[in-house]
Amino acid sequence: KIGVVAELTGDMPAVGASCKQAALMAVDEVNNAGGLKVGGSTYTVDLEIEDNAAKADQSALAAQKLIAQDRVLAIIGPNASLGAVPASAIAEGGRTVMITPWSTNPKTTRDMRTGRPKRYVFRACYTDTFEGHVLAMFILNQLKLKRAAVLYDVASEAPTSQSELFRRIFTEKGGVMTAFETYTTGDRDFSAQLTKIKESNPDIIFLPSYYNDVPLVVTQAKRLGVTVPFLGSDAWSSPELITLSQGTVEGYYFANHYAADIATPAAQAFIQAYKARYKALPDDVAALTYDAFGLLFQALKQVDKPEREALRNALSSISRYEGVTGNMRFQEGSGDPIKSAVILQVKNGRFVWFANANP
Amino acid sequence: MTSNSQINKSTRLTDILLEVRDLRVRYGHIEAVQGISFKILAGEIVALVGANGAGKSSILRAISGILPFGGEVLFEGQPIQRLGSAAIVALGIAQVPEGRGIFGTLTVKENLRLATWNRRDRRAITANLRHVFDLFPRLAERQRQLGGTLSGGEQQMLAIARALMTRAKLLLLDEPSMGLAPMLVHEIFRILKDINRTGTSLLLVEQNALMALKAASRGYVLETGRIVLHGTGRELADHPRVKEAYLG
Amino acid sequence: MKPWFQANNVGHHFGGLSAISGFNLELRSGELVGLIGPNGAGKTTVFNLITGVYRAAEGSIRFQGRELTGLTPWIISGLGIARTFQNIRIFKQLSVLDNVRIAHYRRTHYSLAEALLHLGRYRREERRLTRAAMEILRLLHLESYADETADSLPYGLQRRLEIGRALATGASLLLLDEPAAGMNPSEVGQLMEFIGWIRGQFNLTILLIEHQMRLVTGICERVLVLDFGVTIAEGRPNEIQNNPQVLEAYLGQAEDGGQMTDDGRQT
Amino acid sequence: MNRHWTIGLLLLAGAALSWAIPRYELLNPYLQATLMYLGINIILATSLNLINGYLGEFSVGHAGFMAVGAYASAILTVMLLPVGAAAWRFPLAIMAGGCAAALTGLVVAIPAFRTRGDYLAIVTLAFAMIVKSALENINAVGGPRGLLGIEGLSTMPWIFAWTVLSVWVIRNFVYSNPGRGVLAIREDEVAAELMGVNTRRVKIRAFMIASFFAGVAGGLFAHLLQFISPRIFDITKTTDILVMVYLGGVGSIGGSIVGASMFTVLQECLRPLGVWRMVIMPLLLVLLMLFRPRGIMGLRDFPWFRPSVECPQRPPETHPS
Amino acid sequence: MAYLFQQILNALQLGSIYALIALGYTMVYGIMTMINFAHGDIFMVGAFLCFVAATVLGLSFIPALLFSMLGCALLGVVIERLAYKPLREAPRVSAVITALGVGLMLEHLTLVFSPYPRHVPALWSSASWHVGGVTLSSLQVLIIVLSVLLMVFLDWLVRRTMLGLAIRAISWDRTVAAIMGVPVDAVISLTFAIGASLGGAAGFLYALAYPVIDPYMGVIVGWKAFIAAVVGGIGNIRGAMLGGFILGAVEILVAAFLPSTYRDLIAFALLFILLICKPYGILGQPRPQKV
Ligand SMILES: Nc1ncnc2c1ncn2[C@@H]1O[C@H](COP(=O)(O)OP(=O)(O)OP(=O)(O)O)[C@@H](O)[C@H]1O
Ligand SMILES: Nc1ncnc2c1ncn2[C@@H]1O[C@H](COP(=O)(O)OP(=O)(O)OP(=O)(O)O)[C@@H](O)[C@H]1O
Ligand SMILES: [Mg+2]
Ligand SMILES: [Mg+2]
Repeated sequence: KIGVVAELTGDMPAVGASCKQAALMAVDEVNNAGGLKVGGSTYTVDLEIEDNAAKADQSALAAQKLIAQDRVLAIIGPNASLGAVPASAIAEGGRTVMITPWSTNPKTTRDMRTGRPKRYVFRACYTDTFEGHVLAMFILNQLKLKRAAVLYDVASEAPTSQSELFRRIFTEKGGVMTAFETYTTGDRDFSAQLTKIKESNPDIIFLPSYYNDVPLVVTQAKRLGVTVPFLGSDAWSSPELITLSQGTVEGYYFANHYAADIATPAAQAFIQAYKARYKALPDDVAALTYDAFGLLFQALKQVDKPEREALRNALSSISRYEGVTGNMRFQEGSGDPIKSAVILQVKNGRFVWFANANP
Repeated sequence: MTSNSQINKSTRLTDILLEVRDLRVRYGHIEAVQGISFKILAGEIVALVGANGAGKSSILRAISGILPFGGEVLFEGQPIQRLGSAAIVALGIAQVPEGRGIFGTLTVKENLRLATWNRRDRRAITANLRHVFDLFPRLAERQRQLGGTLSGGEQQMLAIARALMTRAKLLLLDEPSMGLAPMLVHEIFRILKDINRTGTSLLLVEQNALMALKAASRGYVLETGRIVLHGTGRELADHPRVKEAYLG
Repeated sequence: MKPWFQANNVGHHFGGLSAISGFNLELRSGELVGLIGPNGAGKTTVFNLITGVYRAAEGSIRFQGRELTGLTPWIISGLGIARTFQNIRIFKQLSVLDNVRIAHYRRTHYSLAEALLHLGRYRREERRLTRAAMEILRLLHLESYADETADSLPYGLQRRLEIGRALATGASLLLLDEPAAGMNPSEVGQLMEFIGWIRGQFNLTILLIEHQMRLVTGICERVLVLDFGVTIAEGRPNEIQNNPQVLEAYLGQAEDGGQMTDDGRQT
Repeated sequence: MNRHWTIGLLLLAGAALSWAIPRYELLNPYLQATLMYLGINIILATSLNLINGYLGEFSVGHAGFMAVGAYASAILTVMLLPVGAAAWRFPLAIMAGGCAAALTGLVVAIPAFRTRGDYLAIVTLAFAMIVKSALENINAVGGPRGLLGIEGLSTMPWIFAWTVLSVWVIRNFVYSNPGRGVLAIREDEVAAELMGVNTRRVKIRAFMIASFFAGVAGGLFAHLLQFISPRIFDITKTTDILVMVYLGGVGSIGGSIVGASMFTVLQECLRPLGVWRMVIMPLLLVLLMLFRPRGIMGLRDFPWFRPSVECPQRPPETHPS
Repeated sequence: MAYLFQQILNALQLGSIYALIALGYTMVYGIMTMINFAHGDIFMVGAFLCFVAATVLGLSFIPALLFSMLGCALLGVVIERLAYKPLREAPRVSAVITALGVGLMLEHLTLVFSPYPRHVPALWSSASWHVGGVTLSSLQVLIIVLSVLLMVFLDWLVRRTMLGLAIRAISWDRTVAAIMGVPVDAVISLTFAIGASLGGAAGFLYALAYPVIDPYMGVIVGWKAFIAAVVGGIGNIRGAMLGGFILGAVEILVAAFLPSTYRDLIAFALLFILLICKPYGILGQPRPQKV
């Protein structure tokens, strides 16, 4: 029995919906294939999905419920760090494995009081710091641009971390920050900031925003006569971006966990199956959720009995997992995976591999 | 009194303008009006007197359609208990509510204009307005003042004027003399009689029993939701029971 | 010796409208004085000025040697001036008892901390307070309603409660604004007795506004007549009643002391 | 007196249970956690009821005060009073959180009570937005990423104790003379002032008391969740508290307890409904309002809630008037 | 200079949308003295109706606008009849809380049907002109002009017509208004319809200007518009407009000339101070009350 905590309601319902869909798919695949073999006997996987309303206390309660009441073997989720951080404390306390698909906050997997990594908390994605670094280097080294502006959501953790790190690396390595502007979750008018950015005359604009804000920013920028390209983070990587933005993001780059066009067979299969089932392309949350389950299933195959402690040990000792979002294993004694990033470009309304980026 | 009845005779005294049959009003489980019947003839002034809480205001509110009630109310022979208050006003029943009910944020003129909601006859409205200002020169001076800042007497005049603007055939007056200086009370009663003389019937509710009864052609005495006495104004004014209760 | 209460040349206006001007009033302790005048003459405004609801634009008001202008209503109330309102303003959804207890507000001697933690004087004071409030209710024959919410009382009793509440502030000067409004003549008779009784019982000086002349002539020792914010006459009730100016401005010609003018004959 | 014993016994039993439940795992940790959040919600609802129910204003800034208390106490335990200090550390931190919130309450109340009704609503709303935005900009407390590494000091006995204390103190306030001043202001501010109530001071006091307990609740919350971030205290948090207050009933402490309990329990019980949970909850609220506009126990309280000295000592026979 | 002009233009666009939503709050407040917390969500429904009109029904600009406005008007009336009317005699806050509940329901019902954000296709050609460094798009002009027209119309309606008189009378005393022959229920419903249709129009224009919509889009914007209404003096039509433009200006100009990280902090602090200096809003007045 596996629990999922997702943001089904609250201010990021799309994340929750994708997570839920991918979870259902992952579990159905295993069950339809006859179940999961663990230590000789076969189990069918039960899924318990809880909503956390994108709230911190609700996440903690939901995780607590799954651990104590439903007695799940492991928890997948929550996705946003706001919920993942408190839930991780609960999982750690309840000695239950938790894999967050999407929380890039370094603190999710780290116990801030002892400074040591949490034992039971894993993630399927890389961290904010990694991404900020990769993107700063990409602009300087590959695009060879020197003047960058940043626009991000101050009320969100990941974009804030990414932007700050981006600024640090970028200026350290000789770039010029022309503007460093912010908005708040829920804002839809960015005209003031964009006008200001335009005045500062950058070569490129770093926009680590969630994909539903991106089209708004880009459209308004175009209306205001901004012509320089935008550079995005992994939060861009939903096919929805293409439909929502109606061609306005054509030619722009962003970092991602994987590239569909050069993807591994595993990834191709996932994309096909997801498309067949939900009539839509999977976004990063879906892919990462699927991988979180993949990691879990792979670890489960290695244990004798479906027990929490054994599962935890098996997970941390996975030597290589070939997932949708790339190959990964966990760092020594930590729940953070070692995985690489890719840079994608939007071309003809599709995401196309552009470059590999390693830490 | 005599002059009143003479006028009434000339305007078909026998026509029943309003007939109330077995009216009942309840608030929660208290029955404030317990089955009351009375009638008003065209051109009459009828007084309804009774102590505090006897149910006088409740009767008027019921007739105006702002309180649900049991029983029947016929206006010019037509049952009106199913009509909404707007329709009742359109038929020609206007009320001067207890406490005057002046719209504080509207000017005097706007207060008057609002009362013509149901009327489309522009020209008649203008004439009506002029007539009302003739009756109450004080209001003419204060057309632009906000209703809320008028003094009590002025507000009472405005309330009556406003009711007249609906071009009512029947005016329900709820304690028009309350809180007014003696001189103004006389003034108001004089104006009411003037209004009556032009053919409007009045149903007058008053604490000030003797004054009301003397102005009225007929009267009813109400005690805790029931009619206990009725007769001509003069009869009632001299009735020992009334004297005892209202002269102290 | 300074007068007990003195209003000196008080004036106030709303916008351009002069509601009160050059108003003078002296009260001796224990007096019962009436304030009459046409609607809009400024009577209620006088009350509002005395109690600090409005701040007088001109003049001074002194009570027991203390200047009142500029003080807030709650301080003035604490000095011993209480009032009732032209439209009843009791605390409708509170119990009758609480209405009276609130009026003891300034005379409760425990601190906020004592109240929050139920320490020290709280219990003793609270008992004393409740007893005092019940005593007032008993005197006004309201004690059987103590637990009811105030708005469930009949109108007449609400008026009485309002007076009771004013008494509970421990006032020595009581201002009554049209206490007989909406009462029929027999009730007015009872009210007159009642006012006389509380005056003796609580040692009060009373200033009252009223339109019902029967009450004014029946109990007031002195009457002040206002018109358009100016005092037009002052004197004993019977003097006032025959004052031509008052007749013209206020009473009307055919005045008989009561209000039961026979209108039928006039038309 | 009899009543006193019953209440005392109940409290004692509650205290014993709050100690025994986590000790012997009488309930699973999920139910324990739910109970603890319930306690915090009760404090929040009762304290907001003081302003919105008893004082008759409409404050929508409660989450802001909660945030102030949460951050203040968390900063104390995380940064200023590091691990290892004595047992009084936690109550001290919570008190400090409450005081910080109360002081903020004072700063807001002094200018805010120049306005009334819906204007006060906006002033408090603006205040809540300012708090959130300010916290997002202070990197020392984690900015938007929130403050981590808070110890889980909010244990069941502590939360029980604080809940009882808060409810008791607010109840004492309401049934004291200053509290009656608050009620009088709700009913008729002008008349209250003329009865000698210093309306300004009374309002500010009530507001400070309410913010104090919001701060206490915030402190407990921070040490229960072990993580706080500005987003936790956004407008939806206030909305939740408002719902608890009005569900239970304005002007009723018992009502707030009932409302907070119903809200917390319903929110957990309706989990199987998934997204529909969030449709059903407001629907229930709307239906309740339609049938009981003042909430479940609006303006009434359990009789055993009133202090005994507060009840009138009736003369043996009542005589008619 | 061009920079300042550009920012002022930005402020006008944002402000006119705030103003349009603020009007809806103020209309309802003006007649019922009730904060209609569901209004932000009616605005959201307006945006979704725009989406439906443009994609499912394939309507063009004018019909789509009417569709949004009428749909919202209908929704407003239904909500009023079902949820607020039974509470006429209840304490004022009950209706306010009910409104809060209705708003939450609208959000989550929409969420059930559309958890993902939607893109609204362009119904209006997005030509833009460059005048001396200032970029002016036709959409901007459309939004500002249409909003101002609606506002002027509404102002006229409330100030000069019988309907406006009735609205003001009902807000003072419903019962007496009924006695004067005003069909109170009908006027209240009509007011809700007008307020909601303005919300619908705002949602429509918003969806064109910011073409990604989701079920929670009304929450923040709604609260902000409500603030705007109060800052202007709630219940006052002109106040709502003024408040909307002030809020738009404050938000844009603070971000334009100060670090945008502090935008909310400074913007709300300014409004806080403004309200404290003008406790009844800029154009608002306390109800005259006689003691
Ligand atoms: N809204 C109400 N709710 C409950 N009871 C009411 C309500 N209005 C009136 N009553 C009760 O109904 C009875 C009759 O009231 P009504 O106002 O009709 O009396 P009235 O004769 O007009 O008295 P008054 O001389 O005071 O105006 C009274 O006992 C009163 O308490
Ligand atoms: N708050 C106010 N704003 C404007 N004008 C006012 C205000 N209060 C009173 N007035 C005006 O001041 C004058 C005096 O009013 P006041 O209430 O003192 O009269 P009053 O003598 O008590 O009359 P009544 O016998 O009708 O109660 C009136 O013309 C009134 O319209
Ligand atoms: Mg009456
Ligand atoms: Mg007066």
